[in-house]
Amino acid sequence: MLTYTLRRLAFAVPALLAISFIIFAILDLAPSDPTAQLPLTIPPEVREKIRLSLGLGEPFAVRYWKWLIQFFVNEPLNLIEQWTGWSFGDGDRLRVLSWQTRSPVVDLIAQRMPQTLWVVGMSYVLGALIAIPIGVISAYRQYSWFDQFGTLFSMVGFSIPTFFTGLLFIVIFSVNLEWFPSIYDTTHEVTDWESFVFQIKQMIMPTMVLGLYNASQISRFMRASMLDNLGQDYVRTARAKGMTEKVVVLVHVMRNSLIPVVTVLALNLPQVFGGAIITEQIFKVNGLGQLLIGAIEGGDIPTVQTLTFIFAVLIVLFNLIADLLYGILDPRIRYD
Amino acid sequence: MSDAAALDAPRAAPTAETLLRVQNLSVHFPIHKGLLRRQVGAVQAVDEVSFDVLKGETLGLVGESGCGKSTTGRAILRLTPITQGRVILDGEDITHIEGETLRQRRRKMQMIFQDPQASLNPRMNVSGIISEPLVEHRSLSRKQMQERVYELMDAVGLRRSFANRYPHEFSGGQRQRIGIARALALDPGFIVCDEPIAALDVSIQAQVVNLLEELQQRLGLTYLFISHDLSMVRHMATRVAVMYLGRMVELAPREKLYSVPRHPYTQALLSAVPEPDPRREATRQRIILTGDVPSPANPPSGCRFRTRCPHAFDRCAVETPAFRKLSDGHFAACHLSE
Amino acid sequence: MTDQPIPAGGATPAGGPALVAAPAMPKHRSQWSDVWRQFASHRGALAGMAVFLFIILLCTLGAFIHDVDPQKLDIRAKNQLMSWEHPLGTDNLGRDMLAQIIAGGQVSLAVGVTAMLLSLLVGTLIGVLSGYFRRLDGPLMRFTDLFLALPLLPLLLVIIMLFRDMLRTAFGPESGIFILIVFVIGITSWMQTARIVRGDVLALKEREFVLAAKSIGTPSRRIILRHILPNVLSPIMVSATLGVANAIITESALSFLGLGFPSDFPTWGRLLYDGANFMTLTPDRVIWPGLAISLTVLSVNYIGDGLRDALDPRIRGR
Amino acid sequence: MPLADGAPATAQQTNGVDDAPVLEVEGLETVFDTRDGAVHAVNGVSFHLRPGELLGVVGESGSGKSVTMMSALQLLPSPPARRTGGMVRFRGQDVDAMTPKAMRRLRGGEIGFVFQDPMTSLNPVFTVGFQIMEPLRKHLRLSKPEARKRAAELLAMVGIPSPEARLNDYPHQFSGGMRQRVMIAIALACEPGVVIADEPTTALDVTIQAQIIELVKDLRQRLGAAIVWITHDLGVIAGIADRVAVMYAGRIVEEGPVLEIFEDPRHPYTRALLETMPHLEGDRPQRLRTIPGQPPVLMETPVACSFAPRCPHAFDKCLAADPRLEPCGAAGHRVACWWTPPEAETEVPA
Amino acid sequence: ERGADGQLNIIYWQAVSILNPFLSGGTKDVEGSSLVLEPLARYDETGTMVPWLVDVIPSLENGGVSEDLKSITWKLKPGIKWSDGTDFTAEDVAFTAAYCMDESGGCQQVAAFTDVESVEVIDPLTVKVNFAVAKPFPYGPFVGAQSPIIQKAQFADCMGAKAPECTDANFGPNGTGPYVVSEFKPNDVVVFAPNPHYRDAAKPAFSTVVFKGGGDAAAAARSVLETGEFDYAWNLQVEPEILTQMAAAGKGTVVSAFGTSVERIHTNFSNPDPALGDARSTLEGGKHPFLTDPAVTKALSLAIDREILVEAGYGAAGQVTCNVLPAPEIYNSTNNDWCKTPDVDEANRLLDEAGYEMGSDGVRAKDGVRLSILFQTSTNSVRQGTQALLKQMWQEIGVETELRNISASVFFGGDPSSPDTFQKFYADLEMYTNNFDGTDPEAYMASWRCSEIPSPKTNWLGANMPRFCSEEYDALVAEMAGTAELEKRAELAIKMNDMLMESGAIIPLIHRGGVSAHAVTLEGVKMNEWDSELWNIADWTRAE
Ligand SMILES: Nc1ncnc2c1ncn2[C@@H]1O[C@H](COP(=O)(O)OP(=O)(O)OP(=O)(O)O)[C@@H](O)[C@H]1O
Ligand SMILES: Nc1ncnc2c1ncn2[C@@H]1O[C@H](COP(=O)(O)OP(=O)(O)OP(=O)(O)O)[C@@H](O)[C@H]1O
Ligand SMILES: [Mg+2]
Ligand SMILES: [Mg+2]
Ligand code: NI
Repeated sequence: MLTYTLRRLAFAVPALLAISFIIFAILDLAPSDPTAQLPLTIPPEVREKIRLSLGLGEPFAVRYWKWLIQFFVNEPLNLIEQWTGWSFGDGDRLRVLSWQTRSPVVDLIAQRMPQTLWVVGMSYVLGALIAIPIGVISAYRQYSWFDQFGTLFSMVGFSIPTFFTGLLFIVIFSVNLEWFPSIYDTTHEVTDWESFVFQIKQMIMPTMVLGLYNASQISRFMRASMLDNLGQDYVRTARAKGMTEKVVVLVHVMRNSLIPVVTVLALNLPQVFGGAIITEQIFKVNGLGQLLIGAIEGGDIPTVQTLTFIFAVLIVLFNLIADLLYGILDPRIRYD
Repeated sequence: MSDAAALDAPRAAPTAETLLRVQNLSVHFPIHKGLLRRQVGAVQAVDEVSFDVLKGETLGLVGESGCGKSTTGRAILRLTPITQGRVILDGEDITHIEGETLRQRRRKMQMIFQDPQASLNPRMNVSGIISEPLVEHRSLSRKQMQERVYELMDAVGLRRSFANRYPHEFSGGQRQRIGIARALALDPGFIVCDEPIAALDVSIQAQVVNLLEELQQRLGLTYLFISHDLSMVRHMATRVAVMYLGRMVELAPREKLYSVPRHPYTQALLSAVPEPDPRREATRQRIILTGDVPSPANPPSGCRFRTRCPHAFDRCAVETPAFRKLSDGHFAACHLSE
Repeated sequence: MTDQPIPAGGATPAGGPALVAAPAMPKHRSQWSDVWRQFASHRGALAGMAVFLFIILLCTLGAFIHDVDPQKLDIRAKNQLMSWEHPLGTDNLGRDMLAQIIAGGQVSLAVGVTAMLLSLLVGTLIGVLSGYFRRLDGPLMRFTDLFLALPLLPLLLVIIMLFRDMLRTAFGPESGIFILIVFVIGITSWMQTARIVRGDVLALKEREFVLAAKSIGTPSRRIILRHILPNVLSPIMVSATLGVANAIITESALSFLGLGFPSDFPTWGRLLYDGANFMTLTPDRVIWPGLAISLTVLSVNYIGDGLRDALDPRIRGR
Repeated sequence: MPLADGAPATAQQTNGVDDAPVLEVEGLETVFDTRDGAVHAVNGVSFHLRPGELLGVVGESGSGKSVTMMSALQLLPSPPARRTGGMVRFRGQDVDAMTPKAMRRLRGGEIGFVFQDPMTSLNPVFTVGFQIMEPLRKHLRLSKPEARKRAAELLAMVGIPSPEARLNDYPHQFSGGMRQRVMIAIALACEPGVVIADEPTTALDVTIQAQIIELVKDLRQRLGAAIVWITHDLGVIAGIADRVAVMYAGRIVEEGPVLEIFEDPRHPYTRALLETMPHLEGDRPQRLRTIPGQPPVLMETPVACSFAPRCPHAFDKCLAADPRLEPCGAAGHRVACWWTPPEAETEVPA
Repeated sequence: ERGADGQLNIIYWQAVSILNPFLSGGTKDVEGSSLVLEPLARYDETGTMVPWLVDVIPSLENGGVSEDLKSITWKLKPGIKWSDGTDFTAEDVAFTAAYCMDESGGCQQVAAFTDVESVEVIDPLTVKVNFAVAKPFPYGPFVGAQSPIIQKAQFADCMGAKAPECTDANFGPNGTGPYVVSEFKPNDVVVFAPNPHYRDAAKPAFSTVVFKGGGDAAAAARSVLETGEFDYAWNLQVEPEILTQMAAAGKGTVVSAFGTSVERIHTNFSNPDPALGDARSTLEGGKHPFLTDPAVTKALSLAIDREILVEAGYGAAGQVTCNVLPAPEIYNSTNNDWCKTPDVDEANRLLDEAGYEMGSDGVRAKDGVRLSILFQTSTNSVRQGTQALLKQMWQEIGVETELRNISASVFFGGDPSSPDTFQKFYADLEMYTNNFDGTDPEAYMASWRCSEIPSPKTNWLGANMPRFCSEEYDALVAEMAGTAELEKRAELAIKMNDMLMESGAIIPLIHRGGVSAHAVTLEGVKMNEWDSELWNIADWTRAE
């Protein structure tokens, strides 16, 4: 297991370097321009100056090298300094700066993290919480009305674009019923019961929209996995031992069925960090997804590069975690 | 039975001519481990196995699951890479031939597989399956091809009208017949039968075995008959070879092997086979081996059987017993039988 | 009592020992008719098929029956609800919604099908090669992993920005963006297919019929074509249906992000997005495209479900 | 209910009070609903099992051996399986009338199961210890340490070395033979009166099979459980069974003490089975005897003898009416056939 | 009373990225910072300049502007304090100029400081701006929301290349305005609190201002007009019928104001034929095959029913215009009003006369040159609607149109490597809106000089998209630069405007105003297109 992990990690490093290069190169080729958003009244000479002040004058290799240093050396050092209070050198390191805000990209990301995790993460958890029981019951009672309904539900959930459900929710619940706010308040802090209720209220709609979408996918998966396992011989053994149906299904079958589901959940987790661009846009959650799309639109290349690369790191990391989870959950898998 | 006359005909007696010679054949599957995926060892699936197969005979190959029977068979047919040793078919060394030469040689040697379900492509119909070798090796017209397929179907006792059916529409025995017809398509002289009856019911087994015997007589085939059913091997084979953990432990003409087994493993194996005779069973003294078969990736030193051998002594651990001739045609690899 | 043989055993074919077909052996049917039978017994799949066919008919023949130019503006007849003249109402520039949905459907379905074909082609090719040839397995799977690790959305956006013009000049504004979107969806969605196919090929490779083909001397190329490909057909078919659904949804999301087709080139996603703000004013504008997308995806998904069952020999059984 | 009036198994052999059967099955019928129609897998099977007895059940694949046993204990998933008739009694108690709770106590507690495939019958993600302790804790209400101790004893009993340590291992860390021993340990955990072993050695090598058979013989002497041993290998049966039931196409065609069955088989099918097998010793026939044809597809309840199409002795009656299991020959020997072997013609059914 | 009216919620669907307007030219950023930073003088809702941090506006009459038009002297209002309590002095004003004029700082408002030679501090309350040339309109620096004053003490270490690194200052500048930043999440939300040192003790009325960003215009409108979650929403470029419908909920009011923005079509006088390669859309590539013919452009203009365009896409936010310079009022020409009444027949007649004959496919052609037009604009639903309408209107006169839209960031991005920028103009027509800051059109009208034509030589920089080139026009521009008198300046501007219209270089469509919405309970909003919309936020109050 240990050497397996090490091997995977050893592969991850060159892979990530390759990815970072691809990302940097592709984005560098992109015809987006940091001064594009400026009003037309700003004369071209000024634009040119602005571009130069953003470091766009240097050759590609130099910029890539600088970015690598900034990302792999300076930012981690800063993080360590922040966490531990130690200091390395003069602390005056060049950081990856966003063109739009002229502030360190990493800080922006840190700022966006909470709402993304709250809303998107919650919806993920919610999706799993809804989906797993549905999947279990659907499989256990295959072809029952519950199963048929569950299938329909998950397929409908999958086939309606979130931008449509999101808007529908707003029209129904914000405009007509006035139950929930249509705009997410990112400055809101939970201090007491009332503010907690507000937080829940403002999270309900985005979480539901995303959660339903996630649930529809996970429940299909769970059902298939349960069905696979319900037909296994060991289920018969468990019944023959006189175990109650509850134990048979929830202990014996569940435990086995969850193995692939959990790994898939882990594999898809980076999507949580990637943010649900569309949902965030609709409810103004302004998480990482919105940061990314804003940066793309605004031609803020350092932000796009950094964010994209962080996603890549997360994907690679969670791939590894999923593999390890598989090994941990399933004693048959021994990687060595 | 309509062909009772055929039954009375004498069995094709093996001539002394050697059709296949296997010399020191080893097949090792490398095991890779660690950070750099270095090879740290090998599954010694087949190790230093030598034997001859005479023209027209049936050589039975028996042994427990995982002892390397199939691997031996596949290595002979060049279906798995050979680590060491030589395979000589019809006087030609086929150990290292490649490409088109190998493809041509394949016409001489064919295989019948254990699982009649798995060995037929479920998406091809019977005539497609049987004609595949013809398509690959003969340039026949559509009509000739059809004719040949019908001939083969007749030979194995399949109705011609089945030609357009798919494998899943047949019973196990019929499927095995399709497999046999495919193996016969190119008129091979030599057929490796890899447990052709293991997956079949008793009542069907007999049909297939009879068919194989009859074809052998009619076409003068030579079989390497792999099985773990000692009773069936006794019925089929002219000579029998016993393998244990990748090594050959005993090889003898049928009668000798069953009446005077010399290797302790052969003895244990024979005594473990249950006989459908309650009276004999009640009085039979079994040799019960203890423990499990060790892993071929990490076989015991010296004699591989020593960990389970009731007669093992010190020498067994240090010295590998040679596979030596004990009497005419009887070989064994055991220190006790020196 | 007499030892009287009865003829029930049936005739013995000449030249071989007796082997009798079981009397209940089903009449010969081809494998596909078997698949169809199984498929037809899946009610959802059948309904899905019917709906999907209906949608396809609507989008192809519909244009002849309702031959209104989807781009015709009639500002005096804007924002209308359902009427005889405009069965599904009009948009805020007075374009006929039915005509737009028909035209949009052609594009959306074409995008869905071609993108799916592309991703299947790539996925199957890579899956088969890496599953069958041990030496290619490592590199190809690393390649697939790399693709899986690339955050696709931003790159996708960048690709669209980068190549839009090249293709536009080469193929014209509409086919250009069509090719681009199909390509983008295709190359970002083949990885799952590749993995599934590879897994199946790995398992198939160990099946004895492949060994049998090898022992016959069939070269790898033909083993793949004759024995491997037909047997990975079922996961491929299932991927295909999911692929169509996925491509239609992705196209609509691209439209939402403003990266889809130009606005005078309607697709369902585009129509839905453009109509979203009119949800309360002219609900027709969101209901119909929304319904079209959902029904298509739903029906295709059900077809996939049915196919999965029908192609699974374990279920199809005897 | 074709066999409702068949001679009740209990009416036979009254050797004493102790011999009251622990398990009685009467006229059991089970149907599978498939897309192609109903498969009549079990058609009126009756048998009984006395304490301490080993009943061998033989028959070819698909003859309904497993389904009979599982259906009797309601272990078949429903749908597709459906019981359409019959009665099952355990120690005189109607099993079908039991509450789910009593049913669970019966399974595992009083009837142990050993299944054919030791590779898949154990749950791969739980330790062997957990799986042995489960019935102990549930049925015997043992505390965790007690259950553990007992589990180790059980493992030791079935001959697994260093049982304490191996309790923490997972099934995949055991070899096939050891897994089968674990299955036996689980079946015996609560010291059941009846053990049903469904082809427990089919997946194993002969040398390992011999080990298991010896183990079972030994355990039987020590624990005195009654055993139903399902197999298709007549050889295995010959060595261990007291009585043998031969099944064909969902019914028992012949039943009797083991010596009777092997030495005086009455049913043509039993005879054919015995003749098709090659032997390790004795004569080697030129050709093996075959049974032509194939087992029937069980799509409808048979009205005639199911074996008739393959039977060399079949005559008109065989096609017209379905023979019932009738006593014949020695005590306890019953056969379902209209044909009487020539040498037995003089014997009068008891 | 200060802070008595609770919370004010403002939504700008484009979120604020930075609160230092010198580092971002984005309107959202300028407006966001205008709650904190103030200029010396600004424009009110009528476009009139009003003194803000001074008592009077310097002029020739009051002697604030020197006779040679080369300097202007501002006298600061005494007693003004920064939000940190320190005094606001002339040093700050001079520093602001130095900050923005630093070459390496990338100041985005440097245009306001064009021709500024030096800024002298005369005394703590007097500052003098010296220009290198005579400036008839010297109100560029320190006037309007784009040119506010930042505090020297806070930004002293942030000069030049270090400017982007002063994140704290850029995110929370000290100001003299009514509010101070209390929390800032870039591209998301700014929270403001009242400035404790604001000069008017009774203002501002709100204790908190939440300035939220993100989403789209329709959602912003909805949040004010329908759900009432927000009090003020900016720049509601939404289809007019939707706005009307939302406003019907009664929770808010839609307000609009007109500045100098005109949605116009630029005609490409050069040849955009791809076959020309590098010479494409340049003067070297030659004239456009038919657009240089005023008959064609006039016909195109006549065929347009501008009322329909207003109705379909702009509603309250648009008025028909026939000038590229429609405001302020004194600059507005009336010579082109023929375009206000569409006349398809007349247009057809003009084309017939010019020799363009109707082909069998419904497209006119002359000498094999078909009137087939590639018409590009930036991606935006209103523009696409307008494009589609225009396509149809031009079809009536036998002109074939291919529509094309390009993502705004690319279109306006100015990337010399992209073929899709509005400067490269690889199309026949292009449509977008432009305007000028403040009220003086001099620089704006100078855009159409010959020297402003973008070309590969100038790296495609330049504002003269139509490639219009006329010596006469250039002379008029030069003349205006030397004229200080307002009426005379107006006359010149109108002349230039008319020249552009007659040549057909520009087809003006709509005079666009800003549209915003505010809650009915919000009082004091004076919608202003000449300055920040939030210019008088200090006076905003909540109605009972
Ligand atoms: N491709 C392979 N890679 C690694 N090990 C292999 C491979 N093929 C076979 N082996 C190993 O080689 C040994 C011999 O296998 P083989 O299939 O020849 O046994 P066998 O005698 O045919 O057994 P069975 O009776 O079960 O068919 C086994 O331990 C098996 O696990
Ligand atoms: N789930 C099922 N659906 C339909 N038919 C079934 C099902 N399970 C069993 N059967 C049928 O029931 C009959 C009896 O099966 P059973 O498993 O009892 O046979 P068996 O005697 O145990 O055979 P084996 O020796 O192969 O274990 C067979 O014809 C089989 O096809
Ligand atoms: Mg084998
Ligand atoms: Mg069974
Ligand atoms: Ni009979």
